[in-house]
Amino acid sequence: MSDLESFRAEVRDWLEKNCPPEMRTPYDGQTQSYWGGRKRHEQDPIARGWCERMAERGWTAPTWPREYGGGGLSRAEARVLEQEMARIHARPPLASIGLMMLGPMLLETGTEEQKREHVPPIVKGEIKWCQGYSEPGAGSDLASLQTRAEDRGDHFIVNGQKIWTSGADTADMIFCLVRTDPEAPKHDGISFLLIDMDQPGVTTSPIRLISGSSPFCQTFFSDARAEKRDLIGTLNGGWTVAKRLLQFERQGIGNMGNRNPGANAPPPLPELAKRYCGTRDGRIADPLIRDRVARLEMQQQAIQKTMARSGDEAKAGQNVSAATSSSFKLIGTECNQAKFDLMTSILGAQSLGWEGDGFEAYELETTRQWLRSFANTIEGGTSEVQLNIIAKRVLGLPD
Amino acid sequence: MSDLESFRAEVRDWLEKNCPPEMRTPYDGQTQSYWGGRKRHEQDPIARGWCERMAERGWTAPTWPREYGGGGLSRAEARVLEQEMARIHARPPLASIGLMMLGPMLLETGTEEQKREHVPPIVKGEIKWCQGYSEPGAGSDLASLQTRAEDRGDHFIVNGQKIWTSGADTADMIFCLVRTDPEAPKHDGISFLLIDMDQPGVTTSPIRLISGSSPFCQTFFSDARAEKRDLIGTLNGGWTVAKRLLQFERQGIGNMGNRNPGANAPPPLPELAKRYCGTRDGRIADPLIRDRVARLEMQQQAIQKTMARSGDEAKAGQNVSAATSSSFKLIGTECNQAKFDLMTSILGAQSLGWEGDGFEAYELETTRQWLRSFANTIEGGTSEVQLNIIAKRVLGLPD
Amino acid sequence: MPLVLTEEQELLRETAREFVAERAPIAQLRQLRDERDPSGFSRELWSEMAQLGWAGIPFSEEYGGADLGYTELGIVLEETGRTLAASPLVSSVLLGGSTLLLGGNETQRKEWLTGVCGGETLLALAIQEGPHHSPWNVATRAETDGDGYRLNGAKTFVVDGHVADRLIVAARSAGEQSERDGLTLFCVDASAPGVGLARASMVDGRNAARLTLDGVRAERSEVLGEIGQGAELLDAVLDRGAAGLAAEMLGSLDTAFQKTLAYLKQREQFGVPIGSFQALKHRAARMFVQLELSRSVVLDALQALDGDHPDASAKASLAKAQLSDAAPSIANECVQMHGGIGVTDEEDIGLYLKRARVTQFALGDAAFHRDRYAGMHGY
Amino acid sequence: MPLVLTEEQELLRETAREFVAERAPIAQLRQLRDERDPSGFSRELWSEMAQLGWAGIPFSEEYGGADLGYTELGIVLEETGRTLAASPLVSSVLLGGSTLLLGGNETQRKEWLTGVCGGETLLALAIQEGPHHSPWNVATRAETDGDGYRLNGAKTFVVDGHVADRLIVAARSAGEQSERDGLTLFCVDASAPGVGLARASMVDGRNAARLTLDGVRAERSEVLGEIGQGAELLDAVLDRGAAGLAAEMLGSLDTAFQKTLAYLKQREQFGVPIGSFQALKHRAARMFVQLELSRSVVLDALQALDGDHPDASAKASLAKAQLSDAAPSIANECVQMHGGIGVTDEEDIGLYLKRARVTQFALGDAAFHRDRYAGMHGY
Repeated sequence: MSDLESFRAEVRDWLEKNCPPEMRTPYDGQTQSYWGGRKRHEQDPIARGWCERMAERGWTAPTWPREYGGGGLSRAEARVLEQEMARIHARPPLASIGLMMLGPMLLETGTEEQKREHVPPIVKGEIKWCQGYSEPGAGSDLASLQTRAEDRGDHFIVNGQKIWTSGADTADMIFCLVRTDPEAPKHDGISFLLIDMDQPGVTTSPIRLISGSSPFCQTFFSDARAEKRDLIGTLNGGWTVAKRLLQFERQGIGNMGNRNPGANAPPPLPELAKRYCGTRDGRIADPLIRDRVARLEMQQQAIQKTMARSGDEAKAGQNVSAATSSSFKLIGTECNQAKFDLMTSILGAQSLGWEGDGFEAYELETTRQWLRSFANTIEGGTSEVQLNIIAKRVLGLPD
Repeated sequence: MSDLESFRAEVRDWLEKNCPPEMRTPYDGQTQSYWGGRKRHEQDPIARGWCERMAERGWTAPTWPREYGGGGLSRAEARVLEQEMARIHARPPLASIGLMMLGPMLLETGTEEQKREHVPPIVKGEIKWCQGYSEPGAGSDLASLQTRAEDRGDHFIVNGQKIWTSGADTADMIFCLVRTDPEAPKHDGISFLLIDMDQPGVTTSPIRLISGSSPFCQTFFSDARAEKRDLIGTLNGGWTVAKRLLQFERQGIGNMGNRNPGANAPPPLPELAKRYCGTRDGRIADPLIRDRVARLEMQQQAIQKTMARSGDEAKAGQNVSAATSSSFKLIGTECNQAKFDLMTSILGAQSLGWEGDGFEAYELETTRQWLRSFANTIEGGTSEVQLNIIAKRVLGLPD
Repeated sequence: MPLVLTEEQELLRETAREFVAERAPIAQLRQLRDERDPSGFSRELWSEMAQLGWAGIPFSEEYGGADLGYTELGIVLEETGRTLAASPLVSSVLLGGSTLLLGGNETQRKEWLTGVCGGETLLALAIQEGPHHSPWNVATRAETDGDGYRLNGAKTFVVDGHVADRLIVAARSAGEQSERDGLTLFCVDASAPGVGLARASMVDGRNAARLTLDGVRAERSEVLGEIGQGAELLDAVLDRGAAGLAAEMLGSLDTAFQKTLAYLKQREQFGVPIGSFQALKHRAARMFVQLELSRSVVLDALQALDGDHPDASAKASLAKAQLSDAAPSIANECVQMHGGIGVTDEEDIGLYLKRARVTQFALGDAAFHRDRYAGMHGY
Repeated sequence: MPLVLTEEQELLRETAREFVAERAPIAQLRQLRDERDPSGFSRELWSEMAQLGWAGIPFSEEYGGADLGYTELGIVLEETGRTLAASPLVSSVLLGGSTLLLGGNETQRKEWLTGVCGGETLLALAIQEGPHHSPWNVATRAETDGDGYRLNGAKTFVVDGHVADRLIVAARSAGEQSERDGLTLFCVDASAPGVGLARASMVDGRNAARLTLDGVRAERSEVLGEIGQGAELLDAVLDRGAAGLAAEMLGSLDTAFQKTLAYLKQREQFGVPIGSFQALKHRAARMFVQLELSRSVVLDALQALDGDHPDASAKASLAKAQLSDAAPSIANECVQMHGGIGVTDEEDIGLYLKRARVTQFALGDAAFHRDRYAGMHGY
């Protein structure tokens, strides 16, 4: 038995013993995730227990170094873990912006102290992070941000306002772009700061979306305090850090279409089309819908294969363009919108409900998700920004 | 009997007597038109005769004033003439850039002498005109043109090069944009000149298109002479004249999809689709093709109705935006391309032939027209230029 | 018929635009939605509209109507579309009233159309049974019962059915489920025994009901038009519905576009208005052209209906197909161009997106109307 | 199987790219076309390609092949696609050779495949009868005649049929015109009595023939695969054809895009390169993304064929559908972005447009392959 095979046997055995049956059921990726944080005790104790057990082995962050709490697994081993979890439909133990964005960035560019302080709580799910980038006046033109941090020796005093701070109302800490040199050219006066949200100078207010949900907040800083040791990268060098982190974010959003289907998930597209448009000779009866379904399924495949190829190229040591994440963000979110557009065409009048009897839970949920998908082509850099990036960085087209 | 009805009877009678049977057959609008000019005696004598008889009555330009050779008809009368000609499938007696573009412009802005000199020969088909606007370095940025005209007292000496001069190799005269003040800002140093092509300083060379045809030429001026009396508008005021004339041109190109079908014309789209894709219950058997056919037919209707509405608004004295011709040029040429795209999808392998047996004449012709349609979204101002114009003039979006 | 409005029509448009802006701004829809208003529209507003004569526009003066045409009704619908004004104008007048106009006998018109014109009687059209508009696909059965009928079946997407006084129900008195022949239309009392109505809140803040018919008794006098010939009547009603709804959509989409245009000029990024970016300009110009085409086909369809043009049905389908295609493409673009603010509930543009989606599917989507158009043209 | 090329494959790509650039630049196609070359390709070039081993890439060494895979053949096709190099690589190797590989018995392979690998024997696939690719739609009949067959019928769009030594003909030995069952493939001598071949010049400068079969005698030894089971064989051949042709299309479209990108950077209007206009930038970026997706699905399909992956057929259809959609959209954009010069015969971009159109339809357009894909996935 190879090392990998014995590892697989070990993983399978461990999961069998440690993954509670409740954590092997379908769930809604958006609202039912376990997100940890200081308020984690208020959450589902079974989900908390599952996360804690996984975190003990570092398997919430399988490939991160052991010294910072990670699993220290090789890529091959991590893939085995993934496969074994998928085999028993185990839910991810922890959904976290820290895991997805901040952690990888800290591991790349944080100081030894910063890594020791901040990475292990991310792995354990003890601290829930949120992101403070955009401001009401600074959307696509992110670098025009106005939130200011004044140097007070061992700390900064922060004043200003952030928008689209995802989950800020339940977060413990926020990583922020702040202006530390108002005189410098706009990209050169920005720093990257970690700020504790558990202080009177930080308040949040949720933003209601067209889908009815409120995943985002506005966050206000009024003489809030941030420690000097929580400056990531150099003073006024925050823009470089920010761009790197945006790449992690784009991948996350581009992937949204592939999220774990929740309990309210509709059946797969071809099934859905058969159910709502009827069948003829075992096929979707409406040939126009059938063509659109095939088109969408094929596009999803093409995107997946392109992500796989990009990963394989990286492994093979080939140059992967920095704009690759822009391509995936662009096409992934547009494909996701197209999917919901098609789903509503299939569901017809059943996709038009907001509440009330006579709608299946997944019908109502599809309508909400359709509306939610409009934010995907805006958040994390609009599609227009991604197109600009591709045109400039990959195609070398002039300004 | 109303005046209009007695006019109709008179027209019908006259056409019956004067329109030769050969001029009542289908023809190919592009190659079989009668275009007149000094070389008109080389052309089909029957077509020439038909043109001459119509020109005698001024009916080659039905609504133009009688004093310049026109028919002097009211709009209502002109429509009756049109209807009666359509009734017997009479070919247009004269295809001419002079009729379509230069004449209307001269009637609007020419001096009395210019009108008397140039308009009647246009009506009679005695002079064939071509257009000298674009240059190799000045396409969308037309105003950057470099062809220079130097003032020599009673005449100009012209040097430079024009491209996309349609039919220049058989034209007698060319109307040109030339630079008369190289020091002025680019729009302010341009004049509009009429130049006789029958002089050694003017030479032409045809341009072969991807469709295989050569409707355009390059035209070279080497110390060519133009008379001072042939300056239209003011010296250095040519840009205003040019813009007005471009509007007439755009309408012409946008309309290309509605051209008189030639002898090699394919059957209408629905018929074509039935023939090549089969029928089921009397319908086009391929539901995807059927949907595309309906989509296209409906779009053509929508465009026609919009042109009609625009005309009706003008008649009703409402403001018609100067950018209206841009909208029609844009959508008309794109719809035309979409039509050929669909036709080739319907014809399948039969649309892939260039020459040889085994292809119907209309199949080969469709392929050529498909290729020709690519020029439509470029000539007379690219689609991009039209979009710029709409954004600026209609929508008022900032530069 | 020139494709321009007459002076009287222009005047009607002005009046309607002013009334709607003042009395039914978009804030009203938002309030109705947030308060979960039981009617889903303002009863007060509706009676004001009726007083203006809007509820009787295409109906004869003898029933209290204005004796105008569908062109005029379309003008008003276009204007109510601008602020997404919620009212029973589509359900009760455009659809219900038209059915009485085209299919009702003298007695029926007197009895019910008069109430419609006055705004007191509300009608709702109950035809759809599956998730998609498919008028002949009717399983609801009408069985003879003495000198009347018994109706059994279920209907979905009955717009404003929860407040209707009378329901116009398509039922099958003969034939198989998807046959054109054998349909009969009934105008039944919404409070009759056996009628079940469950309100469903729609994504656009409006309401539609699910209807169950459990042995509902319908008298012979409640049959509209000929027995078994309901399809012809329905066809004519749906032509008017499609063209009128297309007019409403035109007003909504045009307004969404104008709002977006204003935002493009006002919102600055990178130190300039975002409307100066060429990629957005070109996309805006394409929306403009789509709206110009839309305006033409809507007016053409309405005029054709008023003039009994032989192609009126095809023109109605053309109008609805054009607008059903334009609806998602324009509404989606408008949201995207608004950026982050566009996906918040606070910004109105999202309300246009939602209404666009509902109207896109109501009375047949673009594919349905292209199929119908192709069929009418023999291919 | 990682979606990257191995070192050997990278090397093959380099060699192919250099060879094609030097020996088969696009000027060659132009010359062949303008001189109305009787073969439609350079015989000399073809023998050089054969010497490089390209004519035998996926075939076993015992027939003189290179014993590589379809991934390698695809790599070469992508490179020949870059300059639109005309050669019998698709007709004789990808389609004809694959039929022998998959359906031929030992004797047949020895006899004919050896010639294919050496470049001496040219094959052409004669399956299509109507204007559209529809493999089971075969009216050509094979009637038994003693111990052999007589073929009667007609074929169209037989690419390179005018120069083929042997024609692989799909004929119906049983069944009705569009049935899958009952097809048989024959490898008949192009000079056999009753074979009529009429050359047709295509829009892309290549050639296809119309074939008439007038009582053509085919021996039992000329049957490829099982009698009446030709559809299975054809399916496998067409998978390879679709994936290989998609690879060629990828090379052509990528090159057309690169040329356009260069033009956007070089052509100035309004005092700046036109590539600085945002509307063009965004459209160029979208083309880039389409090409990235195309590259992935082509490689995935070729690898799947080499690995006998159970989804290989679906992947081949995915690749062809993706490229058949990309072909017109990218080629049209490239012409438009070239402006006036783009529609002149002098500029090469028009040649890419024309080739794109032919390959878009050859072996099934996007709608055909979506239909096939959906069918394979049970919907």
